[in-house]
Amino acid sequence: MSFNSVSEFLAMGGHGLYVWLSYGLGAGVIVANLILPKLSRNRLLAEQKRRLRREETA
Amino acid sequence: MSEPLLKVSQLYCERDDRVLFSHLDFALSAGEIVQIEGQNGSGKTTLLRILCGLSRNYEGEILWRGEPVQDVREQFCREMLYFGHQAGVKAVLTPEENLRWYAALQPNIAVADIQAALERVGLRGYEDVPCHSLSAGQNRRVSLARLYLSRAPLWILDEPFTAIDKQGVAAKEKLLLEHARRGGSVILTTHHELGIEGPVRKINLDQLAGTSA
Amino acid sequence: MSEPLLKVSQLYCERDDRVLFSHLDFALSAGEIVQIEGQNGSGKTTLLRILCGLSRNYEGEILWRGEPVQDVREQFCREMLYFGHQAGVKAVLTPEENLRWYAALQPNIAVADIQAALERVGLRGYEDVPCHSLSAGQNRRVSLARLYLSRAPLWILDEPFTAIDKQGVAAKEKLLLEHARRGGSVILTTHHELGIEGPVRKINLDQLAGTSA
Amino acid sequence: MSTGTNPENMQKVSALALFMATMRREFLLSFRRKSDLANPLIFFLMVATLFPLGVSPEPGFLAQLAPGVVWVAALLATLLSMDALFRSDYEDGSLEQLLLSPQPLFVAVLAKVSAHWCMTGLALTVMAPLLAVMLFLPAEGMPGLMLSLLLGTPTLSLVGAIGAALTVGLKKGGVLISLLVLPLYIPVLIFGSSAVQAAVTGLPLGGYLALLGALLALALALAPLAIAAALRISISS
Amino acid sequence: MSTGTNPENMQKVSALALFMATMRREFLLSFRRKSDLANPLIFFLMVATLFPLGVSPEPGFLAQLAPGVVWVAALLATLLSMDALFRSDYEDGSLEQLLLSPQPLFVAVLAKVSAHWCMTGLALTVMAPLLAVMLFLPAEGMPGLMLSLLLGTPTLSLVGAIGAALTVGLKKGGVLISLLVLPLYIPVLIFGSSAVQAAVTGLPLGGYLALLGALLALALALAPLAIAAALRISISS
Amino acid sequence: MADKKWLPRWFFQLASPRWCYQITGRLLPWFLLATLILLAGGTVWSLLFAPADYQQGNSFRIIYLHVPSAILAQSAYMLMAVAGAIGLIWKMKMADMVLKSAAPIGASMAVLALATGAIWGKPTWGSWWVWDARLTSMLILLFLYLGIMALNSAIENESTAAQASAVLALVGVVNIPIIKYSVEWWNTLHQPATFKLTEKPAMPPDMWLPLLVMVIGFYCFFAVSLMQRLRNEIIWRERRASWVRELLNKQ
Ligand code: HEM
Ligand SMILES: Nc1ncnc2c1ncn2[C@@H]1O[C@H](COP(=O)(O)OP(=O)(O)OP(=O)(O)O)[C@@H](O)[C@H]1O
Ligand SMILES: Nc1ncnc2c1ncn2[C@@H]1O[C@H](COP(=O)(O)OP(=O)(O)OP(=O)(O)O)[C@@H](O)[C@H]1O
Ligand SMILES: [Mg+2]
Ligand SMILES: [Mg+2]
Repeated sequence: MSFNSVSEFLAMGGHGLYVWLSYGLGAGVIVANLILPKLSRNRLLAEQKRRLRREETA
Repeated sequence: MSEPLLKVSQLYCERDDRVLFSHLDFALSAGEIVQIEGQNGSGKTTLLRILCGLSRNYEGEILWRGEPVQDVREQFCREMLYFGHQAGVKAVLTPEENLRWYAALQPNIAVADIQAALERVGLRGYEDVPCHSLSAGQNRRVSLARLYLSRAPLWILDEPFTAIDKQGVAAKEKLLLEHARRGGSVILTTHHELGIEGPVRKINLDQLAGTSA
Repeated sequence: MSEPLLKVSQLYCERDDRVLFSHLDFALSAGEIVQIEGQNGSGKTTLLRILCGLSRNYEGEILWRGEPVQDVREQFCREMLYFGHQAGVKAVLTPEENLRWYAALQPNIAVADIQAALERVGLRGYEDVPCHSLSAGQNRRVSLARLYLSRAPLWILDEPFTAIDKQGVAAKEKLLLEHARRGGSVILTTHHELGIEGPVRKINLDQLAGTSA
Repeated sequence: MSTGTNPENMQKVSALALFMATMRREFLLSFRRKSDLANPLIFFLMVATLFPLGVSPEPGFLAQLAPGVVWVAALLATLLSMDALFRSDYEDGSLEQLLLSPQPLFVAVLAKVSAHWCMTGLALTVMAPLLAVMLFLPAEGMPGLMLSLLLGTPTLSLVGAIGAALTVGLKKGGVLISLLVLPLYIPVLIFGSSAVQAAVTGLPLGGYLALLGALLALALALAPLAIAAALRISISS
Repeated sequence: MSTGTNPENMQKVSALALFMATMRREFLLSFRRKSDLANPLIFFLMVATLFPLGVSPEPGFLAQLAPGVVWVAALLATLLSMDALFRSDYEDGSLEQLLLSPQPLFVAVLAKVSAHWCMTGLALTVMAPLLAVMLFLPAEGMPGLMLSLLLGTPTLSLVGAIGAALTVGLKKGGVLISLLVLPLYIPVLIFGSSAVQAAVTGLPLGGYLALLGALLALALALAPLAIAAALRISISS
Repeated sequence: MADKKWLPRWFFQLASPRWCYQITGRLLPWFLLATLILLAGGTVWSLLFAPADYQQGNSFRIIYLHVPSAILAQSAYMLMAVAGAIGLIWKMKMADMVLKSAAPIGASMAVLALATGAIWGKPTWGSWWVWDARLTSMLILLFLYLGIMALNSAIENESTAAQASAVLALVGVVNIPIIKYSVEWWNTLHQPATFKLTEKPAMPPDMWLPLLVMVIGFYCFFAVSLMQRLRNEIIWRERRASWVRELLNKQ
């Protein structure tokens, strides 16, 4: 463990802003890349199911 | 001439989830004229673009003199003339300059015939006028002059008579008939009632549209 | 209705030193259909563009309801519909969006009628398809839908039937006739034999071409 | 047919409707192909990257260049996108319909130019800080940069549209338009980059901004009429 | 019909004829409207005038800028003219006819690009000394400038044509093409401006010129094929 | 088909979207699990346990994001080029889909590399951006990505779009070494190496081990995201096929 306290951990030796900004960005990019395909999959499936139903009735 | 020039089997094409045609089969022999019929949007242009090799958006097989057309591409291009919705005429060039370039594209066209061809489409006196100063119909005529130059056996014509006046249409119909008599063959679309008496066969796309399933 | 809607006197136009027409006189009353005839390049499009005010390359006088047309420009534009060689259809917009903008241009068109107009030109089901995915004829139909929306008494139509299939042409001819019956009037060019029985008058430009001297 | 009760008023209403409809159409046209929207911005960014590559990557030197380069880049990005403003309308015949409308032409024209500005000038202004950082513009210059772009780019769009209207009937107007328009852009460029330089050195920049504002007012008053007249001339040939 | 005596040879002759005919047509098209011919040059000139106006009129400073600015201007002038290369052929249907010709497509493509280069790159090279004087480039830099432009601009035309071919089917390709092509232009820009800088400072510039030549050889070998493939793809949709 | 004998069987199975859909469906959960474990573990390790750099202090921890994203941005482009070549030569639909799906992930990695680099630059170099060779070539790589994505979205027809992007990706990949080389030379010529990136220092293992974990984690993440997008693309393109219909009906 390189840190002795939570506040020290958050401060990152004065570089807290930079480190946390980077990790925040990294987390954002990764989560977005995992969530967005999932969302578009749901949308796609719903759309296609609707289309199938429409074609069955037509 | 037992083998047909062009043979299409099980051609299928869809666009935007709508089947334009499926199970389309036909053969075209020398001396035949085939008119593709159908309502607006039934897929006539799409079919012609597939046949001449501009579009690859299809399934099925197209044979040229018995061989798959993609294998004999160059040979096919040499023996085919395509006339599309757009005339392929450069507005700042004169009719003659336009045709000269076209002659360079098709090696078996003789440059010496250009004058005669322009005269036959009624553009005598306009050889030196840039095409942007010609009317809509005259522009189409520049491109139609290619029919008088061509020695290709197969003509694929997409609404060749658009914007052409009555005398012009009659002359072109006669030309098609002559071409067929000489052993050439023609595939064309037109919304106009053909005045040709002879070997015209019709293919109607409206009946070939599959269900969209 | 003693006064003609449109009165043209001593119209003269030349292009590139060639006289297209001279001493052209005619009057158009309510309920009349006038077909401008002529060979390719005889000056039909040029005449229509002069009449609707797009071109000022002429000599002579054009009166709208008895007044020089340039003095009553706005009034004239309000009561006139022009359909040119190009359809005025944006390729990335859907038919409906195209017509909506057109409705904004012409204040006396009701947006509510657009759906019905599209249905009448046979584009039902294509309201949401961008126009670049429509065929040549379907694109023309989008623009023709304006005829069903318009309340203008004067229609100026330059080859409105280009690329339209047979049923479509028949429907449009009926529409022209109806428009004339309601007291509207039409000036049109077409190389196609009009199937309208009624008040069609023909003006042939080939006879009006002056000597090129 | 529908002359209404108060024709004067009716007309204003329908002109407003035309303005809104035209704006809406232009935005639709751009949003349909999302890439169109991003492209002027990316171009802006790339012109700015060419300079360090072509000239020198040294921060001190670049900082001196920055105000001028950002402004030249904005100017070129606007200029490049200008040619398309009326051309597609001309080619598909919509422009004829616009000219034959009974509505005042300058309203539709103003709407088209406004939409164009929102999608280039405004967007460029929002992007400018990124560029400024890449070119090491001192932080003090930032407000001057943003303000001058905000006031200057609408003038660029308006003036550019005159050139676009004059060349619309010609094929390959793309380069001719720059020829016509660039000389008119020069005052904007000079005041704009001077404003940024003044901001960097801590001088007052109110004067330059006032000048840019005056140019904008003048352009707003005159350009729509000039554009409308130019369009009529180009078409009636 | 005319299979001739030696088909192999015949083919070569007719391909050469196509090359010449296409060159001739392109020149005709440009000369018909004389303004087209002058436009890239005037644009080139104007970008170079914007700099003294936007950045600083000081000779010493400008001399430092000059190599980079001349190269950036040449690059942008080429880029601007690129979009028109295939577009008008696409719109009037000539491109379809070209694709349906039995002749090898890359020959016609090479002819078009060569004609384009003669009317932009070559012309820019000839104009460059004027620009160099306007930007106070030291006289020692001149041969480097001319040679590097002569070797570099053909590569720009060839690579730009790939972008033009990829975007030809799209409306408003104008800005997209810069996005596609600019990153690929960067090596040419770097070597080109470095060559000029080397010439100014009296360093040997053979290395840079060799590199530019190598890039040109690579582009000449690969680009025509890529352009031909891209054209077929763009049309076949 | 005779000329394709030398290719292994799985290569042709790859060509079948259905087979791909099924196999990715089976692989996806495992890769997701690996991603979560590796990234979570790696993050904790790198933030809490890895030692601070004696020069840069704790800002050094940014390396654990910066380097994996930079590596991934480059690998993704290579993958796209390979897929583009396969798609153009063998007309394989799956390759087209891989190309299209990889582009946004690669672009976002390039953005992340640039952003973390810029953030890191501020404390170390005192400036957000420096025209250094590595940085510049990463920026150009981002432009290449954006170009491919813009081209892909500008062409409506799917197969045209795929082929056009493939050509562009290949042209780009020919240029990448040239760009890298030219940019490196340019920089060393103009600017003395004031801000040279620290060439791989002899890091102690407790510094580079977490980095290794993160890199592997990023690759797994890339695989997961790619497979997700790929599956969407497969369903969209095969929406008319009967197996997709059954699949939709089952759910
Ligand atoms: C926007 C700014 C930056 C960008 C675009 C950038 C880009 C890159 C790239 C492309 C790599 C190569 C990854 C690989 O393939 O191994 C890399 C590695 C690296 N970067 Fe950065 N970088 C930036 C800023 C920084 C800063 C500010 C530092 C620290 C002072 C830094 C330190 C490193 C280190 C230590 C490596 C690993 C070296 C190696 O593995 O070869 N970078 N960076
Ligand atoms: N922009 C122009 N500049 C100069 N002359 C022109 C121009 N446009 C047309 N012309 C000439 O004017 C004449 C009439 O052209 P117009 O387009 O009016 O003919 P049209 O009757 O509509 O023919 P079509 O039936 O082919 O449409 C033509 O002979 C043409 O040469
Ligand atoms: N680029 C395209 N993308 C998607 N769909 C298209 C495209 N072009 C045409 N279509 C669709 O394909 C169908 C057939 O179009 P096509 O142009 O072949 O019709 P056509 O029979 O030639 O009609 P017309 O008589 O109007 O010329 C149309 O319904 C149209 O909606
Ligand atoms: Mg058609
Ligand atoms: Mg006409």
